[in-house]
Amino acid sequence: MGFSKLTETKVLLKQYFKDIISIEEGGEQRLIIDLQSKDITSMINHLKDFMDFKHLSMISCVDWPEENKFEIVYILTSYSKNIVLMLKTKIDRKNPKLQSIMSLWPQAVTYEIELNEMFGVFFEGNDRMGEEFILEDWDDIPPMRRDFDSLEYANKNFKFRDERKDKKIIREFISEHYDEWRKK
Amino acid sequence: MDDLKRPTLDSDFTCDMAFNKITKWAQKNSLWLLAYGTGCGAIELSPTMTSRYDWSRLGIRGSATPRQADLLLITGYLSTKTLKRVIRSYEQMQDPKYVIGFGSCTINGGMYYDSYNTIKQLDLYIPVDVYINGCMPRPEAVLSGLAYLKDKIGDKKADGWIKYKQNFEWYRENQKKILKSFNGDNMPDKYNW
Amino acid sequence: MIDIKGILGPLSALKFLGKAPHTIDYPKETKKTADRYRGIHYNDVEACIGCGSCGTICENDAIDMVNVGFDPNKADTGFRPVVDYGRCCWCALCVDVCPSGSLSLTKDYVYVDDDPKKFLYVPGLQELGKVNIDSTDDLKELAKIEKENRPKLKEGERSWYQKDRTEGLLEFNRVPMKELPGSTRIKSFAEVVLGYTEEEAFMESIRCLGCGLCISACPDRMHIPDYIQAITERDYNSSANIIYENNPLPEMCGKVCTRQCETACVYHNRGDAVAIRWLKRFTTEQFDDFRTIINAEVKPLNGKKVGIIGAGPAGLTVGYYLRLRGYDVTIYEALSKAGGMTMAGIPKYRFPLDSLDKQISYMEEMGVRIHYNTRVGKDIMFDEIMDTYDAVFIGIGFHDPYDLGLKGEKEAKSGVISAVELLRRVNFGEKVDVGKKVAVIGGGNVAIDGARVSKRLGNVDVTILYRRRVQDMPADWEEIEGAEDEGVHIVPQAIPEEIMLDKNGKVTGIKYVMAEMVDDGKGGRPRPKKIEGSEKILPIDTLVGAIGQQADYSFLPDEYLFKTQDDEKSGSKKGIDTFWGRILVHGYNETTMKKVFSGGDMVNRTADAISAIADGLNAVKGIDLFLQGGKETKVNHSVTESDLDKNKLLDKHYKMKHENGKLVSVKLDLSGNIVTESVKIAKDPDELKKDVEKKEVNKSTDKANSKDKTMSYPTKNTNGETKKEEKKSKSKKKSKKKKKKK
Amino acid sequence: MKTTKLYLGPQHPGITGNMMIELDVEGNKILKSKTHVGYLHRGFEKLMERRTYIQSFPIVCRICVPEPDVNENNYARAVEKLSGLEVPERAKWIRTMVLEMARLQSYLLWMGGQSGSMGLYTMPQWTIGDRDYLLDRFEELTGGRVYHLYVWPGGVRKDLPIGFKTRMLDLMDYLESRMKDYTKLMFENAIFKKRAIGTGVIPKDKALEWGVVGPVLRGTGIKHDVRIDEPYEIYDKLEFEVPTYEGGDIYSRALVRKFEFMQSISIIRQIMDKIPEGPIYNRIPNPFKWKIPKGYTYVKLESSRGEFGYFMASDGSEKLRRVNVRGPAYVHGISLLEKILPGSRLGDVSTILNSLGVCPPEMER
Repeated sequence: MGFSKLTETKVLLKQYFKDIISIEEGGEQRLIIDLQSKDITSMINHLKDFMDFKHLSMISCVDWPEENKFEIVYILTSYSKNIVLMLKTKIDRKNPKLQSIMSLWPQAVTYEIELNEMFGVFFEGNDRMGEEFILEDWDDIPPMRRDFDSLEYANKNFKFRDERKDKKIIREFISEHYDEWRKK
Repeated sequence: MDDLKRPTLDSDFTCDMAFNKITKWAQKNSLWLLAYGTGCGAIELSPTMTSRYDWSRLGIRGSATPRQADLLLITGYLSTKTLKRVIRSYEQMQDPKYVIGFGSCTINGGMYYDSYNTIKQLDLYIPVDVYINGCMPRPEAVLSGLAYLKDKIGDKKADGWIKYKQNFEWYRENQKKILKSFNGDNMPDKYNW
Repeated sequence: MIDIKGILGPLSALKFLGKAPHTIDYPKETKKTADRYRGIHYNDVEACIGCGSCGTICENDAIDMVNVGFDPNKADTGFRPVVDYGRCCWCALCVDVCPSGSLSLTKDYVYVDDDPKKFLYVPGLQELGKVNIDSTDDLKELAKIEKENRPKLKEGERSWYQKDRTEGLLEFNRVPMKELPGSTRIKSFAEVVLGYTEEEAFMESIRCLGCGLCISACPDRMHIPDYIQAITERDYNSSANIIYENNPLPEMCGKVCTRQCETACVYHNRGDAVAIRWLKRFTTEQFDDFRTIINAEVKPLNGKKVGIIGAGPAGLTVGYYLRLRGYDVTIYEALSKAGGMTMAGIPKYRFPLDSLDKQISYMEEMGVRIHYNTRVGKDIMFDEIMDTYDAVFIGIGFHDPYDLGLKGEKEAKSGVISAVELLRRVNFGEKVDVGKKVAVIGGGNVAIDGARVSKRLGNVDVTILYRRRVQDMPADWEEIEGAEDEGVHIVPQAIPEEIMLDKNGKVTGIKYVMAEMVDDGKGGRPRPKKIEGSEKILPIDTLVGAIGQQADYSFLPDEYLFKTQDDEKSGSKKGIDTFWGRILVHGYNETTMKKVFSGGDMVNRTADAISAIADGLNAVKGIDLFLQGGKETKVNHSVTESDLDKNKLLDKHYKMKHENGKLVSVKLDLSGNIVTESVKIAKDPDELKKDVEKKEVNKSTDKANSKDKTMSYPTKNTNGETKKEEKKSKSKKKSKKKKKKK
Repeated sequence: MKTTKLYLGPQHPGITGNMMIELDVEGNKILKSKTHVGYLHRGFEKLMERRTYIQSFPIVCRICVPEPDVNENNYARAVEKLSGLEVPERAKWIRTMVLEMARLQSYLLWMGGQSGSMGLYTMPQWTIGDRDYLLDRFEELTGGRVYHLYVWPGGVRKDLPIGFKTRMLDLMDYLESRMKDYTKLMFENAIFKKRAIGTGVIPKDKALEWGVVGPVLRGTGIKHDVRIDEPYEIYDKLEFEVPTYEGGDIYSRALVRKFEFMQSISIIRQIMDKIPEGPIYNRIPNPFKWKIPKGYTYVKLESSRGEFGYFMASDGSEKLRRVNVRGPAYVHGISLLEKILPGSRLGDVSTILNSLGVCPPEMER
């Protein structure tokens, strides 16, 4: 049988990139790779040109405010190998900057604009950074960040019907109503 | 909402009763609606307009431009970005004009109540004549909403457009709270019908 | 090239020209929706228990819980869901998590209106759009909707609902508890219940919905959802700490609590309640010693001393929590071990000794002083206690069994024993010989315990004689089943008549007569009626009586007892007032006598351990307020007044009093004086007596009289005592069992 | 000739939804195009971060209005993958059937839109009317017409109703017979052919790089289908073919869809034939407290418009850390449209939009 394509890719990548933080299998046909942010462009270039990862499925971002990091995730697919790669890299949340990959895939532009708008991640080399994409006249912090509270914003900006102001949560009602002698 | 002036419909019509009746009859039986699917409800409009439910038998048909339309269907949630276009379209429509709000989202925010980008109460921004229950309303419910509106027009109670006219400042103020770049250039402070 | 086929092909559409259209007539004929179409909500407001699960699951915040005029009780908060159709998305998750199964969706879907306010409505109580709701105040008005005027669900209208327990998101089945098999367990006093493993406890704890209905039913208001949540998070340390917040005997409660909480659990109606008791037991079993994990702060001694009579659950609770608050606490216990009835009255296969020792030793470690083998009235006088301590708590419990009142009982020299005594002797390691055949009279938990203990005393044949049916037994269904597993015979509808004796006065048998159940004619529960000529004789060696207990007040000197007549005459005499064997308390469990507090079985009606702990906690707060108020001469409630809702306090400040031969309730002021005229006429004694009979107070009049020699109760001579067995609330499980039996 | 700026939408009959295309035109010829989105943005991904796993399930289907089941399925599979929740066998079969039904109704809707955009107005009357019969089956099975809320983590919500199989097979027969009429009216129609062949061409060598997926990709002659590449649910137990047509224009895409329509009918017949008995869902432990271990996953499936992916990150709590939805329209409607519209005629814009399967709600979520 020999190696499966997944193991083969894993070994190849490990050989080629010494700086990979971790590489693990995330189920069938999935590889999850942690990288340092400086390696991400060269890694993607290599994957596209030499390892046949021709299809860019998605660029996404996960916010980890407790670590003060943004985690940018690139999802690449190789149709010939039948493998989906999840390349992850963590960048500083205060000054989130990354190299753009718009020269490799035209659709990367859109993903990058969206991440810029929704998280405030800046992609160097993308000339459409800062463009209004989905939102219009946005005046708060980028909305997909974890520290942006959507409900609070809605309460501040929009009006709800005022017929149902005295909503009660049963658990709280019971504590109030039945726990009287333990009130401090 | 209570501080709004209640319009009197008859005062707008100086013609005699017979003419009045004829116009009402004509208006309610030829509702042209603006082809503007603003939310998910648009998906139930295609069954409603095609062979199975067939709303043309009620005298309803689509029209491409707001200038020819009588009826604006707000088919669900409105994002703030769309709201601006909806107000623009609504103000371009000719009198008399009617608005139907589809489903929960137009009443109290619906399932997007905690979203940062959708409005919660439609009637703060444009007057709504009829609300239809559902998420989304079935074609049958849509038809019953249209039938209700027709009755309302016949009874001269569909007066949202007059209300808008008479309480224009109130509506404008509400709209400006949401739409930050609502300036004099693209949105005149006077009603421009 | 011209595409002839492509040009002519569309003309084939002409063949449909004459065909009937797909169009459906509207509104002449409403198209039927599918059988499971998710339409407008309907709520069976009678079956709804107001747990709020629907509101919690609703991702759109569409459901509010509002009191729409239903009275709250233990298993029902009185709240009902109000659905906002300006939010709903008809996902029916609320239906899938409805534990009572009352919520459903119907096939209705059309609702059109021009007033957006009308899209807020109470399903099951009003029709959509019929009532205009401007605020929640309007909802209260809905209470006026009579039952007949509420919207009815038509046949076949209900579309999306939980058909049975297998549907929906809730797990109605409890993780089964492993037990020793019946044949093994009668051989020893080893603990019958084996306890949950960690995984089982997790699976059971995660069933909890966290609504908190159980809190409303727990006399002690334990923070049940919180400690269950801690188990779910596998944080047993904080779980134990939460339990210790208001229960110093958690392991005891985890093993033998009457768990009224479980009858209030949302799962109880349609499935198995969350095993709250077993989960508490699981938490306490995780630690060999509580000292290392409980983070309670023990305040330094503040110089005040409190004396406690009786080291039962109530006394120990008072001792523990007062010690935490910095009081010097001394407990006097007549027996050689602490724990009161939980020590002496609970068989050790249910509650092993080391569990108790673990808890008591922790308390003693905290600084609670316990004097064992010190009977107040004999080893130390009550006067002395009153003089020594700044406050006194009486928690002596019911240890004195009722006599059976059968012919031959007095003459019997051996072979008649009360269940309480039997249990006490067995628990204290004495050897008891019950012979080979034992009959137990009674149907409560004490009777069952007596029977099961007798069974373990060797190769004994045990029979329980009970005057009503099995499903009428006040004992826990689990206990009854356990007894049956162990081979105890239960003879229902058997009224004992006479104890047969030999010439030495030894019991040889018992004569009983079978009974049939007759309607009492008042809609109450059926009464047993003797069937003439059905007498039977059961040969026995020992007769165990378990028809109830009472308190022994002989330690109280006469002047400390409240005498109404004297009081009225002199207008000065004050003392501890009792009523039908129970000490009357009000507010923070203070008695009518200054600085004396009381709690436990001889105060509350439920008479179980958890109520005793609740009494204790209440008294702790009362004693604390009283002593910190600083004036010993009069009970200072001024602190309480600001602390507690005044009305609520006043409500409790009624006491019963005899006036011209009638019972009246009298309002007391904050220091316990009668301040107003009699405000509310209570039922007269005859009626009360009937009430009591209705509740099947098994009384034995002549014996009660004999007890009265030592106690001067003004009115007690004709009326007996409520049985201890009544404490066990009859669970609905039993009615299920009844069906099974049939 | 003068260059004119033309805004197509958001309110326009030729637009597939609430979106806007900014066009630079010179006469009838398009020079430049730019897509503007955001008119339907609700912030789903943010909303799902605020909800527990089971609470998110009712809102995912709203992401793509014409084909909600795809989202439900993806979400359920992603949650199952992260949590390790097992799905009973029967549920997998039912899920596959639901996906194929969704594909059928989506294609019927597409046929109406595609031919309607060319002025063939009989087709929408037929196909959307016939689609309603599918929606009836959906309603019977799931309790909802458009938003089905049927596939949830652990399986599906309710079992097949009694007599469902017969009615479903009858409907399949009916749809198959209707395909002959559709073919005559649309696929072989001279007007349709004239306008579709050679319009909106995507070059084969660029297709993969531009991120083209689904029927559009197969319309350029490249054979990729998630159902074969990475079989999910029970697709490895079914027999079906994946068609490809060279050409890369609207007509080859249409033919791909027509072929797949027939394949879906055959798949549903196979499922109805072989579906095993058994339980339909494994209950999640507690809807309020269910926690999912930390992890990342990317699940995808083949929707009627191509690869539909969900990227999901959980942080070990009751709520999602992050979910990102990759709809095929995101690429098709924005970057691809900007590539292929220049050079085409103004009248073909809505035709091309329809043929790419652009669906605004999933672009902006």
